[in-house]
Amino acid sequence: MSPDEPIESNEDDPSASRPNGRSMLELRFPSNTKYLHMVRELARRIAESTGFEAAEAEKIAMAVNEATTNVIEHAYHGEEGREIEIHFQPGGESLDIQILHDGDALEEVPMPGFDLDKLVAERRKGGMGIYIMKQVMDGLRFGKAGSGKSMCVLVRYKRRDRKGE
Amino acid sequence: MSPDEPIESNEDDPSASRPNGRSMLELRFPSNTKYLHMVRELARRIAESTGFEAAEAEKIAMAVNEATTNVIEHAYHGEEGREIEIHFQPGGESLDIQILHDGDALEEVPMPGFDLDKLVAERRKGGMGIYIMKQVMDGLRFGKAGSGKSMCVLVRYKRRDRKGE
Amino acid sequence: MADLSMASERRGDVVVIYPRGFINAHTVRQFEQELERAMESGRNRIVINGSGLSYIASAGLGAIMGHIEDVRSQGGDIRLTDLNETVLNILNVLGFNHICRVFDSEQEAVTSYSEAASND
Amino acid sequence: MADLSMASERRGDVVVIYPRGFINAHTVRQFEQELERAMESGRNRIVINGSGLSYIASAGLGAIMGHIEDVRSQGGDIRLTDLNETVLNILNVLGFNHICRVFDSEQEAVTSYSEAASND
Ligand SMILES: Nc1ncnc2c1ncn2[C@@H]1O[C@H](COP(=O)(O)OP(=O)(O)O)[C@@H](O)[C@H]1O
Ligand SMILES: Nc1ncnc2c1ncn2[C@@H]1O[C@H](COP(=O)(O)OP(=O)(O)O)[C@@H](O)[C@H]1O
Repeated sequence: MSPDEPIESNEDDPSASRPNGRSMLELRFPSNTKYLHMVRELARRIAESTGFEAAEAEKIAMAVNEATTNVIEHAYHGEEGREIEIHFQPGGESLDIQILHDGDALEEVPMPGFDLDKLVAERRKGGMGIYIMKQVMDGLRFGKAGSGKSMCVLVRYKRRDRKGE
Repeated sequence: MSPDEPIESNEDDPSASRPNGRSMLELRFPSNTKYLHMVRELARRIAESTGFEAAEAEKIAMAVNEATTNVIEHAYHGEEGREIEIHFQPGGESLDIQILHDGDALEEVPMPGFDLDKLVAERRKGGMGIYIMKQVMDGLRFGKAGSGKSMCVLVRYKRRDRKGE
Repeated sequence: MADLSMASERRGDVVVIYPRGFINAHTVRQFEQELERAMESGRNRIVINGSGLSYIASAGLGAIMGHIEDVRSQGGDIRLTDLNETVLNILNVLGFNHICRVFDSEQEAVTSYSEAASND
Repeated sequence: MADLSMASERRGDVVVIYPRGFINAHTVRQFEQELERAMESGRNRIVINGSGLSYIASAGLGAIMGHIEDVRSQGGDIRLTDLNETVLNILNVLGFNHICRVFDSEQEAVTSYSEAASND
């Protein structure tokens, strides 16, 4: 952190992270696409409340929406009523978001190459979600949480927007 | 339930309630008024997603906002970073909302009388929250949850709006 | 990010306050300060134009309630105009329209003060 | 409650589709059906007017992507207009503007079809 770009400490909320690392901003909901909009709006507002500009918060919301859609469609194969948890961990320098589920897991970030023309030529209706997450977030990771659940972790730093991306 | 006013079952989401009675639509967040707006909007969207008209959902959101404000201001005396949980239990006939906390508890619904002129004459800046909750919800209850936490329970029936209030 | 921003303008001896955003327990101090600023500068004829107000919680109505007797004792009032459905809703639930006069346009709200200016 | 509603209008041989709300994995079938309806009735010159569109997720762009080659092979296209910042944002992130032409007004989007009508 460079000293000439101080983090505005009044934008942090350390109370939203607990000593044991568990987040205190958590949403639990059943796998159903009807909740996607609610989740997106919640993510947007949490990003705003924890110090991101409106345009940045929109991008974070966009990534959370894509990640949650993947959990419903790929991890749970569209099955409704399965459990999804989202933990938001706002810190001084970043907002970390974990999306947890008990469905099929991804071990690592897939799709190294992204070729929109190829997707179009193949008449594909998808294949953009992971790329979007990578583009708009600073970190994307798949793995297992301590609880044994599978998770997708999204990280966004606060300083990025100060530098003009 | 009268047979001529069937509940539209496609508006229900039984998956949001679990057999053990725990809700699968839950939000956990730290006591801080900066999250009130987010909570209100979430409540509004959940009410809409679970089958309430926009105007009804606004009223439910209004009640949740008042109840959550009371938890922050009275149960936690404005102390920040304490834990608040909201459980939404959408059912076929109602939406039940529990607001849980570890602060000072109310055992029963206070304030039998409501006299706005008196509040004005006394230059009071409050005293309306509980009355609002009673007016816009079908049920209001204070008590202890199984977990030992204190709670405020708000209930709103779906049929009410069909009759024109 | 701007949960609430406040602006105000003078229309003769009436001050019109324009809250933009929402008024709840988080933002109410800002709203109350704007009311207090008007009162301290001797402007007790207040109109709140709610065209930019998405909603007001009881905390916000409390700010009006806590000051309305004082402005009235100075020959002023707090009057409301341009309220959306959500705001009208909470006023109705509380019967707040018995406390505060509500108008359909800023023009009406502002001129309502000159109509009854005899006891000023 | 209305997450997405669809309307469409004919402007000569161009069909303009007006999605109102948001397009995500929950609502995308409605949007896709409107595209398919236009195509099935032989209207392959499609304009999507996004003035009522709050946002579109990758699922919604997928519906465009999945059909654009087919309408093009029929001498048509899918062109976009009146997009808000949020929608432009996701297009930029993906480079979707290389795939789809984006206009500032419906008029421009509609007339763009007659300009290049020679190969129709
Ligand atoms: N949470 C997940 N669990 C399992 N597989 C996943 C998950 N997320 C993504 N995938 C796999 O990665 C692929 C690429 O995902 P994405 O880029 O979002 O495109 P799309 O979801 O539109 O196919 C998916 O098709 C799926 O096979
Ligand atoms: N969750 C709560 N815990 C403890 N006391 C409460 C709680 N909610 C309300 N109260 C008490 O009930 C009173 C009335 O509440 P309310 O009608 O919401 O008005 P206000 O909060 O503006 O005072 C409060 O002043 C407080 O003393």
